[in-house]
Amino acid sequence: MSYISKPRVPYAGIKRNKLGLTIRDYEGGMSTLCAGCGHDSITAALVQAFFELEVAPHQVAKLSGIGCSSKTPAYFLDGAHGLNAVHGRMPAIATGANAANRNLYYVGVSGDGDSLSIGIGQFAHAIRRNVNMLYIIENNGVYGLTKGQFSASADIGSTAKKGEQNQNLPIDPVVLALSVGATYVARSFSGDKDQLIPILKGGLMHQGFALIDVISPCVTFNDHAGSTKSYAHTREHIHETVRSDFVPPAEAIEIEYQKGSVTPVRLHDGSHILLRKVAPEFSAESRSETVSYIEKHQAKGEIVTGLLFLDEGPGDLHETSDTTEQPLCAIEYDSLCPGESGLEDVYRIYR
Amino acid sequence: MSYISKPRVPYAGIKRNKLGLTIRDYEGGMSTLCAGCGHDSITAALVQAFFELEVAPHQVAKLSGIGCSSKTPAYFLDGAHGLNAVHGRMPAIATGANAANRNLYYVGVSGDGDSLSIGIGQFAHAIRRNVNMLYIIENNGVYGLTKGQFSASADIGSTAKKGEQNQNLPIDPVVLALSVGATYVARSFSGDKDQLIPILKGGLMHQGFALIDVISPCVTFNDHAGSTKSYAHTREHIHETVRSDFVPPAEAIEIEYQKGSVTPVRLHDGSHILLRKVAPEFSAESRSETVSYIEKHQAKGEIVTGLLFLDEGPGDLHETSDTTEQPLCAIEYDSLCPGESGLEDVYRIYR
Amino acid sequence: MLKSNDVIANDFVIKVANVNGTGSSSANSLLMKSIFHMGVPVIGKNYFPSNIQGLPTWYEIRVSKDGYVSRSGRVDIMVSMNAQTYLQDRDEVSSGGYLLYDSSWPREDRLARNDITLLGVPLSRICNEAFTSARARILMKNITYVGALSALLNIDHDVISDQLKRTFAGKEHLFEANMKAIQLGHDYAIKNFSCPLRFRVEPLDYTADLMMIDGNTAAALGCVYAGATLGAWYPITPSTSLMDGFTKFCEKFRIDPVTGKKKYCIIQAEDELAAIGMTIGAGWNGARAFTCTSGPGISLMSEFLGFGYYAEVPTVVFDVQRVGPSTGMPTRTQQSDILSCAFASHGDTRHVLLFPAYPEECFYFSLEAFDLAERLQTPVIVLSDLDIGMNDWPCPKLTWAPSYKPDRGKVLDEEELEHLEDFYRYQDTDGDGICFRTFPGVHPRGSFFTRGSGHNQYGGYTEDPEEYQQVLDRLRRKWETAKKFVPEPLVQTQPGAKSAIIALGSSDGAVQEVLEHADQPLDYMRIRAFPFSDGVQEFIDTHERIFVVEQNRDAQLKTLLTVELNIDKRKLISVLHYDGFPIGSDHVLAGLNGLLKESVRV
Amino acid sequence: MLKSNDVIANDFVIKVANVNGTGSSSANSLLMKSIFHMGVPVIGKNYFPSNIQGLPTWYEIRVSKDGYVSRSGRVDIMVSMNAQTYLQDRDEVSSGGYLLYDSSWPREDRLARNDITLLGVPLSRICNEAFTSARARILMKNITYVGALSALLNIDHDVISDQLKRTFAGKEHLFEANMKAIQLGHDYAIKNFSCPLRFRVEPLDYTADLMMIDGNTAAALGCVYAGATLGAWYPITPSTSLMDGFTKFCEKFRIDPVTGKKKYCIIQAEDELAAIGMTIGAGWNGARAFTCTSGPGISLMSEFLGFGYYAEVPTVVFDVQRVGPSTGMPTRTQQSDILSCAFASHGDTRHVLLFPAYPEECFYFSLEAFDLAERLQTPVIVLSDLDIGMNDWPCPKLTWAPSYKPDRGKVLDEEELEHLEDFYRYQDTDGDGICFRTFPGVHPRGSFFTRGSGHNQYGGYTEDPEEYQQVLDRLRRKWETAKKFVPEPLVQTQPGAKSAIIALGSSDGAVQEVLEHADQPLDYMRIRAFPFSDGVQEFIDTHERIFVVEQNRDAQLKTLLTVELNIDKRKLISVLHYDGFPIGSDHVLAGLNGLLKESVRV
Ligand SMILES: Cc1ncc(C[n+]2csc(CCOP(=O)(O)OP(=O)(O)O)c2C)c(N)n1
Ligand SMILES: Cc1ncc(C[n+]2csc(CCOP(=O)(O)OP(=O)(O)O)c2C)c(N)n1
Ligand code: SF4
Ligand code: SF4
Ligand SMILES: [Mg+2]
Ligand SMILES: [Mg+2]
Repeated sequence: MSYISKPRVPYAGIKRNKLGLTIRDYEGGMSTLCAGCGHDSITAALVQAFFELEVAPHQVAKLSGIGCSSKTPAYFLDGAHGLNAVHGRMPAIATGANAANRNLYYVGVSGDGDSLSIGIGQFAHAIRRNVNMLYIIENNGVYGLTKGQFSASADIGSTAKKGEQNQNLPIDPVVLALSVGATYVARSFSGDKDQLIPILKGGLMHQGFALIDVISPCVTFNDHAGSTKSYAHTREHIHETVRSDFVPPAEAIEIEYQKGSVTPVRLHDGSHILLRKVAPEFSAESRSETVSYIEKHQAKGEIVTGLLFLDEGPGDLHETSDTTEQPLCAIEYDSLCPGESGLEDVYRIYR
Repeated sequence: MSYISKPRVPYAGIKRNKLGLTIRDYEGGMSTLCAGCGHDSITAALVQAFFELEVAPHQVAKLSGIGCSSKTPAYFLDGAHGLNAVHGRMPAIATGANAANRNLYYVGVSGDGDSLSIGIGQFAHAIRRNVNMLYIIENNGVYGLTKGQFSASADIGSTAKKGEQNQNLPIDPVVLALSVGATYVARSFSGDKDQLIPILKGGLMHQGFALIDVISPCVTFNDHAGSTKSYAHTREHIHETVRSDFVPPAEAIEIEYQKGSVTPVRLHDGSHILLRKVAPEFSAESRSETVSYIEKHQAKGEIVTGLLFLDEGPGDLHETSDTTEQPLCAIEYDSLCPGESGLEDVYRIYR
Repeated sequence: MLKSNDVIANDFVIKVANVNGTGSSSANSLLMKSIFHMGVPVIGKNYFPSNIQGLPTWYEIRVSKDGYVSRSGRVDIMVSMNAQTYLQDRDEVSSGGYLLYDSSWPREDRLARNDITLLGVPLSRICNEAFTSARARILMKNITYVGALSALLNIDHDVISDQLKRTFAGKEHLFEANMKAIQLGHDYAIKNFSCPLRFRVEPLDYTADLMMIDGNTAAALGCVYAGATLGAWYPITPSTSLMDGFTKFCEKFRIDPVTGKKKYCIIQAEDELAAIGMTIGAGWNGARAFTCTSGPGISLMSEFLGFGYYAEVPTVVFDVQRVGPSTGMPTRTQQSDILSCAFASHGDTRHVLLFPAYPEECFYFSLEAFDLAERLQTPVIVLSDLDIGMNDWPCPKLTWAPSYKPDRGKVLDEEELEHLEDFYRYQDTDGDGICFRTFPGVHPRGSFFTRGSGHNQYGGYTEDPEEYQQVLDRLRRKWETAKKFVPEPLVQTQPGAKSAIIALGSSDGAVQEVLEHADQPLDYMRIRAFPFSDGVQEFIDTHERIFVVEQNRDAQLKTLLTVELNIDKRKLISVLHYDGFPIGSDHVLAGLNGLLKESVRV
Repeated sequence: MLKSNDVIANDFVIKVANVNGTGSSSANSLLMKSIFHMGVPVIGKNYFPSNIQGLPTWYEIRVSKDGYVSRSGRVDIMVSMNAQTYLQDRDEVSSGGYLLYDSSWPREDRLARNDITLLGVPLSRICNEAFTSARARILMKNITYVGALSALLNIDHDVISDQLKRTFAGKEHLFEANMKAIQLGHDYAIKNFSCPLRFRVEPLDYTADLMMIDGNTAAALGCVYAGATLGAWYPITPSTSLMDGFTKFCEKFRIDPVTGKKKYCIIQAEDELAAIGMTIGAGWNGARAFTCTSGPGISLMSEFLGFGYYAEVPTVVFDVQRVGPSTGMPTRTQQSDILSCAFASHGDTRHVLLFPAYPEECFYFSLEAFDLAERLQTPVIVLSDLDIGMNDWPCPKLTWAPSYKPDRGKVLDEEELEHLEDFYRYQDTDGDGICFRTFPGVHPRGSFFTRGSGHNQYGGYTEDPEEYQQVLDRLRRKWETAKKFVPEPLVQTQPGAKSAIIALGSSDGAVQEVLEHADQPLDYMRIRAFPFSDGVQEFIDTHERIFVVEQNRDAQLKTLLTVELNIDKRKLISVLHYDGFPIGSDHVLAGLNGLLKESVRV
């Protein structure tokens, strides 16, 4: 469980960053996720990103909702404060926390269920306020922790999911985010460290809300008919009362490919997804341009990845609220309290 | 109040529709909204639309949330069942009601606060399910009933609202709806009967979710600095404790203009909005095309009106759920209950 | 009944019936304030509709040299400006009273009643002759009836003009127009009626050092003085004016003189779930944060309230109660959220509640709420209501102890963490059930994980039965500790009293008046917080019969007393009022005399 | 303590400790089902983590010829398959018991305890030799320990193979593989231990006409039989399997034979607020609809629950309780939502609750819930819990009265409306507090407006105090009526009993066992609904001391009894259990003997 953290014995000569910290100092508790879960790969990428950014762990606030994905803040940056909110409500926590202390780094980890169903309202409005944070959706198209119901997001990699569930056009967090004013919008794949780490770092540095939709396969509930590792298949091999009680041993998926190119990725269920990495020269002039770019490739069955939209223009929550440079939580009481004279003024007004 | 309904004395020779009903039969209780409120104009358009469609009032279910706009279902179709839900939760009521009885017409009336803030999640997901209903947002850019706070929607007609409030990119219900899969998307202006009535009728006939964003000025809380009728102005003319206690006498705004043309509309606060009516030949191939069309004209300060996107393809809630033609609420019990033999089967399975 | 010729000075009720949206409230508060500035205690209660324009609205001014603040059940002078409600307004006038109406059009016939006196003033005609713009004609009608009343009630002309001067400082033309309307009304009354009436105002000096303020404004001021820096909310009547007040005071007191930047942040959230999420996030991060709402908001906040309780994050919620259930009557008052607030959220969850009774207490309880929330590391809900929150009450000048420092509770700072062996968030080191907490960013050793799921005293995730129960039992211990910290009940005694009254919040005013007129000696305890401090049990034990006065249908205060204390509920008799108007002293008296059916409620 | 050589037939506890995600539950239920099919009463309880793979999970099988269904506090045979929990599992074995472990690697040293017997079976080695695929090796280890136990406990070989035949009907190869594993385990045990152990199974015929079913499945079946056509929900443990069950049964029973279309609709909502909104919308429109959830969902539904109460729209909510507060322990059991459900939502709101105690009652109470909801025109909440809902209980064959017709309550149909003078939605024509309603689309005269804001008996919007209060008082009258309709409590008496036990829901099993072993005669009343029918007051009045047994920290049932009834709470003594595991008979006994600190809770 998350409080069993691993021994921290840095071997001699292990790489240290400016702060004199090793990568181990950015790790967290032992993951309790399924072997091969995409979420763990994202956790690893976050560890690497923070290490490379040379951020002091205790200067970071880790926030999440509820779900397998939302468990992950316990698995990185043990030295940071963490908060597991209630399901779908992390954006509000992040907004309030950020309002109180503008000096910390905020990283929110959520899932497609957490952000696109119960949490879609808070998600949209946190974007609209341009809260300065890195917001990761670990997108697996299912509700992992509650055992595999479909989520509102794209059925990642599903070739066989042409059933009922798919007749509702899925909600693409990237398109949704663009429609409500997101200022940093990216998509990547859990197994693509080369692409993911820079995007994470960019998001942490962005002065505003940075949404990163990370396709993160669920090894356990990728339940597609015809899939050799589907749990329908598993079920017929074991006693019928076992609903997904058996999790086949699996390995995390890792990939590498070039900007501008397209690569097929084989998921645990044997199905494939096509990932297209935006060309280096790609830069969307407008939100609608990005949307049509995504639409165009979607038509070809390709999921576009990379940094898809960036607008450093709009100010973040603090700029629009015109708050002091000094974090609100750090202002000493005496300069907050109007004291006796204040009550004199009040008396005069309401007399 | 809504239950004081007007006398129904049709003068001799008043026009009757196929059902032998006069327009009076489509009216409702006396409006308690402010004189000149745009919402009342929309109510009138709805009355006309239903009369012309020759729908029997009791075949309609009128649903709404909470707000001035949400009060209006009490002001039309007295002969229809109505339901005022809690704030922002009408879409769920509509979804359940529609699931229970697919044979009625459903008209939901909401406000920009009701649908884009507290209700944005239900709004998005009702669209995604393509619930067969007419969904009207009476969009005034403010919370009318709670006295004029800004809403998340565009600050309609505000030239002077370049203050803080506006630095958050406003949420455009049309763009949002497109991003989550709406199949009938239109925008109009409360005072433009010629455009509004056909759009309402089209929405009622559409087999799925029809969103109509109707710009509907709030005569009372159009609070713009520099505006001659703003309440800031009003306030300085009366005793300071009066927060918006005084509502200046006002007239509803009416306009007429041609398809493809642009017309400026003067709002109660003296400010203007530019409305562009989509050209007759306009038909968006794709969602993103519509979005860029809107974006393009927005850049010129124009608000595009008309039927902006239509896709009759996707099935509605019942098609995707594959339910019986017969409304669920009308299926007789005997054909729902598996009876004794059913329990025999169950016993065999769980023995 | 009063003989119709006794002079009654400084003890009567004026009620004005208007149409909302016609600008009357400015005139009505001018009337109220003028009497107040003659040194005579007043209170004004506004009964307005959940609507913006065109529906009936009333303003009731109680002039009471004894300083009573509740409704009395009487209406001595009715100003009837709303045709929709003429008859109902006429019927409400107490026998021997007066009815002033706009006689521009004849309607004696409709308004006549043989035991009251009609006072017709052609307000519309007067204003149409005297003013030109449509707006002025509508607005000045209101000022004109104030003028007429000034003559009828003997209100000091100079005081009125002082009031108007203040209001329209720098707007000479508006001052003139208003004074003109006053004069016209005044002169018409002098000419046509024998002024003053037997109900009249005579100068006193009872209002020195008092101000007239509403509870929401006072509570907002308390938030400023408590050092709150984040207000997150979603608009809802009748709590909106609390955040409006906070905004106003922050703009006045919280702008950095050097940079011009704001030392506060106010966020209009997308809904109540988000609003309390924001205040919890801020509280977790070390800032004092609050939200204000009303019943429906409490229902929506209940999941997060449970999180705050279990994860032990301080936050402050103001519930300005209105009439339930559901949307209910948004512009009417009730005390019916007591139970839902006490037990908000599923599981074994319970919350600390404060019950202010009037604006002054709203101010001080705001401070108390933040201190308790941080000391107890839990959400604290302040239950005010529409009557306290939105009406103007006489309030003693607020005083400030410069020595006051916020009680942040058990927080480890950088220094302490530096020297600490190791830190465990949920370890109860001294048995009071309260543990030390730390803020993010302060010190590497302070880091811990906050969660609403099962956790052990080390802050680790757990599903272990003992570890889980250990934390839950400690929370219960903390609840016991809370009893020592919350504001004590206030007790008033009368010699030889065997029976007593228990009440809370805005029911206090009516009880205070009754205590002096009941036909038996009565002790009185006003509950000011939940959980109940030990004094409450004691008080109940030492009385034979206890009337529990509250403004809800289901005897919610009595319910909490019964549940939490070791008492025999059978000696508690309910006096309930829940029609949406503030409870009046007449109603409480009826309750004491067993004239109310609700009192049978078990 | 037992002498170590007594034979103990059909009365012992087996507990299997596994790692979740390793496919053990199939093996465990095979074991349980096999004993069951030998005619010996069993119950299996699954203690699993809120996690998908790699954390500890336990399965406890109580073999009880007396048919006891609660935990006993004993573990006679522990099967220890999880290295993470070896020591804790070993320590849990009752003195004189056995511990079976995988001896593929030597670990006697770690597991040794002088008062228990170790049974080492080299499960991994056996399976690695016998099977090739990685999956098979993992899965078959579980089947192999079942094989070993079959020898050790004397479980009928044919029964096991029948079970496997059933499971793998048409999958010969899988059947073979499983039988092979059974055989391997069996033979190893025979060869290495003296089988059977003194704990053993001997054939009986006590399980004829019983089935093994979980409460969620039974409740879902009840929804089908009640004629529910809409299920709207948001996934949450432990309620998810209820909607899964409904789906399964609907696919079986509700497909139109002709068109192949569905005579039902299941909507996975975006959250709980939407889920209940949908069921209320459907109920308003004349369909029977329900949602299922757990604690957090109840908190989120509370605003709509208040709407349903005040607007009087029937709907059914299943709250399969888990451990709170907040997210708590999602895979553990508790009865701690009683208060939050009873008073869910702000204002004077209260809800009808049903408390099933086992799967059979879940089925019948589903029907009851829909009938009550429509008869009373209000939301009805069925409070089940994880223990009832997700564990396999012995359950008598369900019987059906073909005469059953749903009670739709007071609904006016087209015919009646046609002949009606005029229809007013909220008029109480016969004094029972229940009014007639109509469905949209039926008849023009039936139209009315449903709202959560103030309304009068005509269904009109109102802010008038009398009109408002008239409706609110009628709702209270309806509450009184409800007491006559809800299921009566069940009472069991013992000669000469002066003391008694009151319990509800899944606490029943432990109480039943205790009644037969307590050192004093005890009467027993099981509460089955809120509000309480008159019998409850009577029962309490006629006993001196009453132990209230419930699974929460704050004595929530006792709280409701104290609040609602005219009783002296001082004779109610709490026996509380809330660590997340189901309450055991040993705990109740301790409570009766005053050995629990919680009992002091007022
Ligand atoms: C209010 C509430 N409703 C439902 C749940 C149950 N629940 C826990 S996680 C989850 C969905 C998680 O899906 P996602 O966010 O995609 O995370 P994943 O497990 O797929 O990573 C749900 C429905 C809950 N914890 N709280
Ligand atoms: C849960 C809840 N929160 C807040 C409110 C208060 N409230 C009533 S209407 C409204 C906003 C209405 O704005 P909009 O939907 O734009 O309608 P409009 O009045 O502008 O037509 C609010 C916040 C409420 N009724 N319920
Ligand atoms: S269930 Fe899926 S999402 Fe959850 S931990 Fe396992 S693989 Fe990851
Ligand atoms: S306040 Fe605005 S929205 Fe509300 S009724 Fe008046 S004009 Fe219309
Ligand atoms: Mg997911
Ligand atoms: Mg609006």
